[in-house]
Amino acid sequence: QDLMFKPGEDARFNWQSYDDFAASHKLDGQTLTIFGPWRGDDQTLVEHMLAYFVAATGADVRYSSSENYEQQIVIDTEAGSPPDIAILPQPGLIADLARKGRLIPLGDGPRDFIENNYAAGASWVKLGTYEGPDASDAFYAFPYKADLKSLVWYSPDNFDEAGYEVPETMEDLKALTEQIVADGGTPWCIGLGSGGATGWPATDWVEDLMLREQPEDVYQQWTTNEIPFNDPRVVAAIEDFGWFAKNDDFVAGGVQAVGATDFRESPAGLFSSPPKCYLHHQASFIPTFFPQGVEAGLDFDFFYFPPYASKPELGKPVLGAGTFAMITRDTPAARAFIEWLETPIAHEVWMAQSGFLTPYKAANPEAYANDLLRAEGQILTEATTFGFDGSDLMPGAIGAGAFWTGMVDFVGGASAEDAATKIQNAWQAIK
Amino acid sequence: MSAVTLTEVSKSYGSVEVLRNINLDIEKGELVVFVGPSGCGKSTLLRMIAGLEKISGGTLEIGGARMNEVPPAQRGIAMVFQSYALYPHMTVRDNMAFGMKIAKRPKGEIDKAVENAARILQLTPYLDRLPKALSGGQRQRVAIGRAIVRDPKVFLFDEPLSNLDAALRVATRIEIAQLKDNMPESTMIYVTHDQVEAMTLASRIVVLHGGDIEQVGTPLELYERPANVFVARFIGSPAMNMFPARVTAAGPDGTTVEIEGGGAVAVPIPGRAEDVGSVVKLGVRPEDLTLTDGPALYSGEISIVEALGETTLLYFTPEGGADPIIAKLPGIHRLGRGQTARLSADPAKLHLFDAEEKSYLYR
Amino acid sequence: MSAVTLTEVSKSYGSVEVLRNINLDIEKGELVVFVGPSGCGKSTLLRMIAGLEKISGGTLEIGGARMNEVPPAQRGIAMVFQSYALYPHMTVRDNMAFGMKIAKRPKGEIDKAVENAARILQLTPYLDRLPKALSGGQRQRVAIGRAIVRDPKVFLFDEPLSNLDAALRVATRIEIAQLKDNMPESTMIYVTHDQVEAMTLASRIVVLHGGDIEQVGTPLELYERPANVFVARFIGSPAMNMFPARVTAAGPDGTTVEIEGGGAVAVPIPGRAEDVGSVVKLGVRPEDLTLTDGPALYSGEISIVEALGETTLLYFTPEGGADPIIAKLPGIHRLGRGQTARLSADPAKLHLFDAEEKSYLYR
Amino acid sequence: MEATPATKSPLTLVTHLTVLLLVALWTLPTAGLFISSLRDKDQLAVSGWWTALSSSSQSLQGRTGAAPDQKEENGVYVITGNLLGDTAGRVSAFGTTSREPEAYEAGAAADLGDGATLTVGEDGAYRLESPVPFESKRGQRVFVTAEQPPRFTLDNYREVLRSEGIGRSFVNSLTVAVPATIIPILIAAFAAYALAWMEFPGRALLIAAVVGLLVVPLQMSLIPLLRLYNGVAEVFGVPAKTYLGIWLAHTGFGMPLAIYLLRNYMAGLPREVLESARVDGASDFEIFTKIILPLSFPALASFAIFQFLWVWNDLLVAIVFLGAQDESLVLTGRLVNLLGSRGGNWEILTASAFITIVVPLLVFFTLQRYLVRGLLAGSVKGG
Amino acid sequence: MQQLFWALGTVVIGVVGCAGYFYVSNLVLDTLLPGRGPDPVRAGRNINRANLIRPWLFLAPAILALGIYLVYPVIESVWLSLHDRSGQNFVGLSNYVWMLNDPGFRESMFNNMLWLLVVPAAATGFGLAAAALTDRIWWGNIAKSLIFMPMAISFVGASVIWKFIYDYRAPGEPQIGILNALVTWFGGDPQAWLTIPFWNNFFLMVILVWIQTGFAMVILSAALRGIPEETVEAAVLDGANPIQIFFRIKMPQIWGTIAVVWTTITILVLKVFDIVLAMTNGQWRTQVLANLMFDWMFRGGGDFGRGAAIAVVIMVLVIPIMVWNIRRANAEMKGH
Ligand SMILES: Nc1ncnc2c1ncn2[C@@H]1O[C@H](COP(=O)(O)OP(=O)(O)OP(=O)(O)O)[C@@H](O)[C@H]1O
Ligand SMILES: Nc1ncnc2c1ncn2[C@@H]1O[C@H](COP(=O)(O)OP(=O)(O)OP(=O)(O)O)[C@@H](O)[C@H]1O
Ligand SMILES: [Mg+2]
Ligand SMILES: [Mg+2]
Repeated sequence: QDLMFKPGEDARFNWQSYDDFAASHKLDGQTLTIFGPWRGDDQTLVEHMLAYFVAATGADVRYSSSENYEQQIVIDTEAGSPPDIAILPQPGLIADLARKGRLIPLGDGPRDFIENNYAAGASWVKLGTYEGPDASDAFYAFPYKADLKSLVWYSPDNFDEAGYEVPETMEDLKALTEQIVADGGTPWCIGLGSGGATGWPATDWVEDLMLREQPEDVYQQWTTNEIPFNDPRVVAAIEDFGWFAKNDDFVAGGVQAVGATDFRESPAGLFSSPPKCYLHHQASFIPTFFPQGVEAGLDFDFFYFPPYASKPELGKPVLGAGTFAMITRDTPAARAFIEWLETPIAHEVWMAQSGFLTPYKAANPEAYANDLLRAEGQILTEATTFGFDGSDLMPGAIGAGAFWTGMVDFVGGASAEDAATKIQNAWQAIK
Repeated sequence: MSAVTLTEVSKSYGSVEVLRNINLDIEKGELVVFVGPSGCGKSTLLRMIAGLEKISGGTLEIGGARMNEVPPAQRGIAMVFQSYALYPHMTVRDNMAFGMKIAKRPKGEIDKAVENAARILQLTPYLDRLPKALSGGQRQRVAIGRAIVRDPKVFLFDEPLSNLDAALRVATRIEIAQLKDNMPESTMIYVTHDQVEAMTLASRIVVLHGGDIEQVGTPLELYERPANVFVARFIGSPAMNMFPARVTAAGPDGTTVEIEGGGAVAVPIPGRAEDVGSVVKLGVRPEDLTLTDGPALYSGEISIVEALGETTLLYFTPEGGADPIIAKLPGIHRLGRGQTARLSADPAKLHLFDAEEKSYLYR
Repeated sequence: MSAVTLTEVSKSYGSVEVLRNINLDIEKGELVVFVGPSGCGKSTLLRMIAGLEKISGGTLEIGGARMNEVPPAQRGIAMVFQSYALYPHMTVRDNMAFGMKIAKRPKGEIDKAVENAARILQLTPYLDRLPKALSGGQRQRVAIGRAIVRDPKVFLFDEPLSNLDAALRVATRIEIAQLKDNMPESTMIYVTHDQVEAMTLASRIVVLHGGDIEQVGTPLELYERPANVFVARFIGSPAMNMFPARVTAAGPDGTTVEIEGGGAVAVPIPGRAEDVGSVVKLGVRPEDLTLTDGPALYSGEISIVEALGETTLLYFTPEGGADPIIAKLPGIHRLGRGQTARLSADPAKLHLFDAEEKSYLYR
Repeated sequence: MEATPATKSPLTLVTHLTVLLLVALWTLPTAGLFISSLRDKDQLAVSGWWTALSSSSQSLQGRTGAAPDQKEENGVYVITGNLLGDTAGRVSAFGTTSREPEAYEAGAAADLGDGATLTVGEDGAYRLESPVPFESKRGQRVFVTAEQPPRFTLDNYREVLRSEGIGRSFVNSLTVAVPATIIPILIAAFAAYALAWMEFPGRALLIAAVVGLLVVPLQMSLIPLLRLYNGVAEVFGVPAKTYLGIWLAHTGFGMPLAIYLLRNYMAGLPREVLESARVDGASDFEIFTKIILPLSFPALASFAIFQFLWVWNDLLVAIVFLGAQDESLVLTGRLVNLLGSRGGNWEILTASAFITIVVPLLVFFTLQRYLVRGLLAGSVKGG
Repeated sequence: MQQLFWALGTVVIGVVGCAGYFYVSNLVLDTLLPGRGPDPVRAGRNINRANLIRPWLFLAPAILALGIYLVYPVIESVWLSLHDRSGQNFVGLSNYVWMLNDPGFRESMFNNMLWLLVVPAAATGFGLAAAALTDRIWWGNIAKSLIFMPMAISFVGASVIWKFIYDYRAPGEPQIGILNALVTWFGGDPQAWLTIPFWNNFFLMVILVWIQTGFAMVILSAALRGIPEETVEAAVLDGANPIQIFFRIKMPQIWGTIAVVWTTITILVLKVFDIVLAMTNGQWRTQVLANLMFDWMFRGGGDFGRGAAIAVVIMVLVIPIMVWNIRRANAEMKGH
């Protein structure tokens, strides 16, 4: 495959790191199989990055993905035919694999690297550390590529027309919401539909609100069930989400539409005329699903999902997610690949395309393909707290099951208390 | 009024024409028997009357109304299929009752009709069996029972007795005759291979051959005055013997012929002057031949003797590989193979056919 | 050597016993005909010999070897099924050739055998048709052709001619007889309902009734010396007339009986002293009855007249609803319904049966 | 055989209507999918597919040119262009705010304040005039309500068909599907014959087992089987994921249904015909190949259709036993990979659904003629 | 091109290899125990012996395939169901105990029963109607193909189709789901169909019925065509109208096949999970056993023990169907 940017030609890239890596790693004739979550356009993006690894080392890299990649990786590792490298976005799943002994510890080198070179390095290390089969913790998962979730998308034109300002605090946001209703508009587009994963967008809401109402350690305790799911603090966050979502005037289409609308379709309301809504809470990937032809910065923009002014002690928390690379088969090529991920160039090449954020401080922000990405990157690096997507941290049965269902129930009419208790019971059952 | 009228009816399967311009008028109350060699189209004709087979050409009328397009059920007929066509999933009882149940007749009536038919056909012990647990003959009887129970205007029977034993066949035949007698209004069309059945049951017999009607007439007409060689040989068993001959004299009182390689015979059938010298066939039924010591119509060496008890059949093989000459003598004769026998016949029983195989009687 | 030997063979379907202790010895080269009422077990017996039906009890030997467990293909038999059993997806030609193809015979030989069989059975024009485009009779002929082509040691025919017309039936019957003559080694077992077929073809006839063998013998034996009333009435058509009678005198030279409601007759069949006074049946075949003006064996009012041409049948209905008395007179008689007729018979042709319906001849 | 010529009755009409209704109900969803596959993504999400067939009134947004595009004409600054772009349509109304998108009729001049005016013609051409130069780098947003004729595009298909490696995946799919259809049929047909017509102890038990195994969930089997494969592969030193492996897997998974359907059909064949062949000296093998197989065509064809379908549309088994690598990826896998990681791209989905459907439908059409009537006609008489 | 040849080669080898097994093994048997020969008794004995072996020869590949691909996993499942989530520690029946107390399981069980009642009946019924009716009209084959089409659509396609049908937009907005479009056209309020508890089960069932009708139709159509024409003719003469012929003559004769189709679809229903997974993933109370099992097996790392326990329950549910089928097969054999 051709290299996208000619080595040595563009000053945004750290070619030095590429050359150094190429000089020290020779993997001719070796094969590296990588199994990841990226398909479709994303697969092209990651393959552009991998091309540099191939060019540098001479290894034969085979990347594959699958619609049911979560299932696939379980099957492959269980059956004893894993890839060399697995890249997964769910810490819960990674924890399971680690406990079953399907992962190889990465060792201290990578851990220290993360600790020192990533923004909020300590929290990233925590996210990469899991309990192994022998019940002792080790660093298994190398974070690569982050997503930002604490974003609210809007149309600057619509704001201008109506004379709205970007809110700086949660109080302002709520006031804005009411203001829009008062002006005869509908403030929010919320869609929880996602086929088999229906409900997950609501979990992001709850987590974001959780981070804005409770200190980080409470958030952590929540994701590990050290405090029960139906703890009043959690219930309060859910109810706060309900403030936005369970009000027929606040959401486009009414509450009934929340559960039934696909998350991919719901932002379209921002761009209709007259606008069906003015605000949309969603992660950084969402512009992929915006109508064709809308332009970042011109037709849409985002602002940081603001914290409560009443709780200054919580700072500027950020909810995010990310993917982690793991060695599932210990080969020199796999080790080399982890080392490759430590080079800035491995990040910059993707940053220069789209949809990629990194907390790696050595990666040049100039490499971001556009201002939007750069701004997101900035939020990520400026965050005082980085909360990893809680549902991904919870065990699969909760984070990718009961929590989703509970949120759907909640939006469908159940009380926050009931929904939370149900989730807690489910959690109890898998202990 | 005619019960069934066929006008110029024909039938083709693709390019194969199996029936040609059939004209036939069946009166109400008649029992008409179709006979003819295997494959001559009897079943096809019956199926056309029933409405199971499209009529390629011509008109079919039942009770005076055109029926070509009327669905089978509306034609007021019942049919016994050559291949039985029993409902495999129903017991004998249900098979027979089906038509009446469909017609929503009261249960008591159905039961009575079924029991009655079963009694006639000796099926009572089998009423609750499925067809697959019946013998061939039993299945055929069920098929007949089905038709009897329905009590239609026109009965169509396609070889209904072919799988029955002689005793049962006679019994069933008589039952059918009585059925007919009891229902003088109902019309029956009957296909059979059995001479006796045809002769005893028929009010008229229709002889089919290769898709054409050869002759229509009462049994005795066909037996005594066959229209042509085909009918002559087809009716009567064994078939009529045919002697090639030449006309030597002809007049209104009779015709004299000279049998090839045999003597001259005077036949009391009128002839025409122009016949003299023409080649004809002289027909004699085996049963009309008798042993004689006097002048013989035919003499030859016996090639096979079949003793049937009641009668004895003598077979002679004429030279040139023609059909064997057969004589049927009453009683038991102790004659052996290889002996020579001399045969003569009553001149009144002789038949004459012209070169086109047409009978002199019908010219 | 016996070709086929049945020893105490029996067959049950579940609790229904359809054949009981059948003992039969068929010699090589024989043509044995099974007759019997519908459902008496003929087909079943044939299928057991063929190996298609398990033998519930007893032993079957073919060519001296026990065959109970030998599969059909190894028994050296060919069978014509009552229901044809043609291969629906094969042309007539392939249907007939199948057995030989399986036996891997050279193509030329197969072709010759098939063409030959087709010629005999008049199937040549249909060789390339599928069974569904054939008439009933044609299908049956294909089934026969299949057996002929295979040239087996033992032929099993289950009513092979029931769907053929009289002419073809005679022809095919003669073909089968000739087939038999040409293969004196081959044995044939033949089920039929047709008296004529049975009488003409059989070297021996086996009369089955309700699962038992009633009598085994040559056709003439069965006709002239039936062992019991069943055989007497079953063989011959119409059936033998039975007159209830009482023995008035008996001796080695003959027996005198008095017919119920009629006169006394001296029958030249030996009797025993103890018979005097016992109730018997006097049997007379319809064809042995003649019209008489002298002393009559029976006289009554004619209820039905059937003129068959060659013969005339007179039916009398005796009082008390017994079987009708039938007389079969040669030739054509112009007698009408309701007339009274007086019948007599040659004493030598009379049969006597005791109270158990056994013939006096076999006591 | 057209058996009953005379059955033309009102019922025939009812039959036609009922079938029409059934067909309509059954095709409607698919028709929707098909039409959707010919539309572009944005329309897909805003209007029903049935509206695609007629011209529709749509609300569109556009943006005028910005400062760099302006020209000076007679002292006024002018920006011109067309809001509808290349697409055909007729503008009926327009507006400059999202709250009042239909404020002005086509052709009217909208007052933008500061003396600036905007005129939008029926053809979508706009003219922006101002006595003072434009400064904003952002163009003016314009909302138009336009009557648009139906618009279809083959882009979705083009995109799917042009995607890299699709030809190879197609061949892979065929390589998987053809043997994975034929092998199980062969094996199952023999087994079905044995279960229908051969006598041996344990037959009833086996039939029961087959029924029971119909229910085994596929997902249950994957891990143990793959483990087995890996074990075998290790012993023989061959790769675990091979075509042979996936054929066998499909054979195994398809086996119970195949045996079940075929046995049921074969048991219904007329007994006498088989007996006749047996008397003719045919061995079981010959009876099977020469009599049973030809007579079972309808059943074989029906099962072939289903097995092919299942294999062709399968993704899970293919990925597990053949792998998700580029060179062995099957068509379904390739198409699914075209969809982004988050499963949007419905337009791709719809198009690829129709591309994959072609082969199974071809198979259905070819095999349908084996589902014939009267195969057994003329074989036996009696009921 | 080269790949094409390679593929063709593999295909041929695969198929020929399979056919070869039967041919060769049969040949070997025939050579070892010759069934033809001068001595019929000996040959007969050989044949009888061969007949003891031959069924197993015919069955061997099938039994092998069934054994490896289905029986072995079943045993594994049972074994796994007695273990914990990692599949390593024996836990006895605790997974089953958990199951009985799990509201999710009870809900799935209830929903599954609904599915079992509705889907096989509806699919078989529609299939039968389609098979019977299309046989009577000249455009029947076209109609059949169209009704069959849903079967041919890949599963992903099918789920998209139905999403478009059930799509919900708020009242007042243009509906892009045809169902809601119809409802609003008739003046009703649009509904989020998939979120209406209890009834949403039926909306999901519709999808499976839509797909499976083609299956039922094809199989039943083959069976209908096997009915002896003459019995139908006889019924026509008996005065039965087409409806009576269908219900009283044709249906009883294909009863066996109807049972087979019913059984097959019933079993499919027990296994179905993709529809539920894609449409709702069991939310809004639409969970079914198979999806529940799938959830436990693979989602978020997986709990093999519980997944397997649910699978075992699914298999147990089939036992009545099995028994019924054995009965039918036995009755059928007795008839022979
Ligand atoms: N499967 C079965 N179950 C029970 N009884 C049966 C079965 N098959 C045949 N029978 C009975 O066995 C008896 C003998 O049948 P078989 O077919 O041998 O009669 P057959 O002498 O050939 O009669 P036909 O001349 O009518 O063909 C019949 O009464 C029949 O009803
Ligand atoms: N579907 C068909 N296609 C072509 N020819 C056919 C078809 N059906 C029947 N025939 C031919 O039509 C002719 C008449 O058949 P039909 O069944 O009427 O004969 P039949 O007189 O009843 O004979 P049989 O006495 O043998 O039953 C036969 O020669 C037969 O081969
Ligand atoms: Mg006929
Ligand atoms: Mg019989």
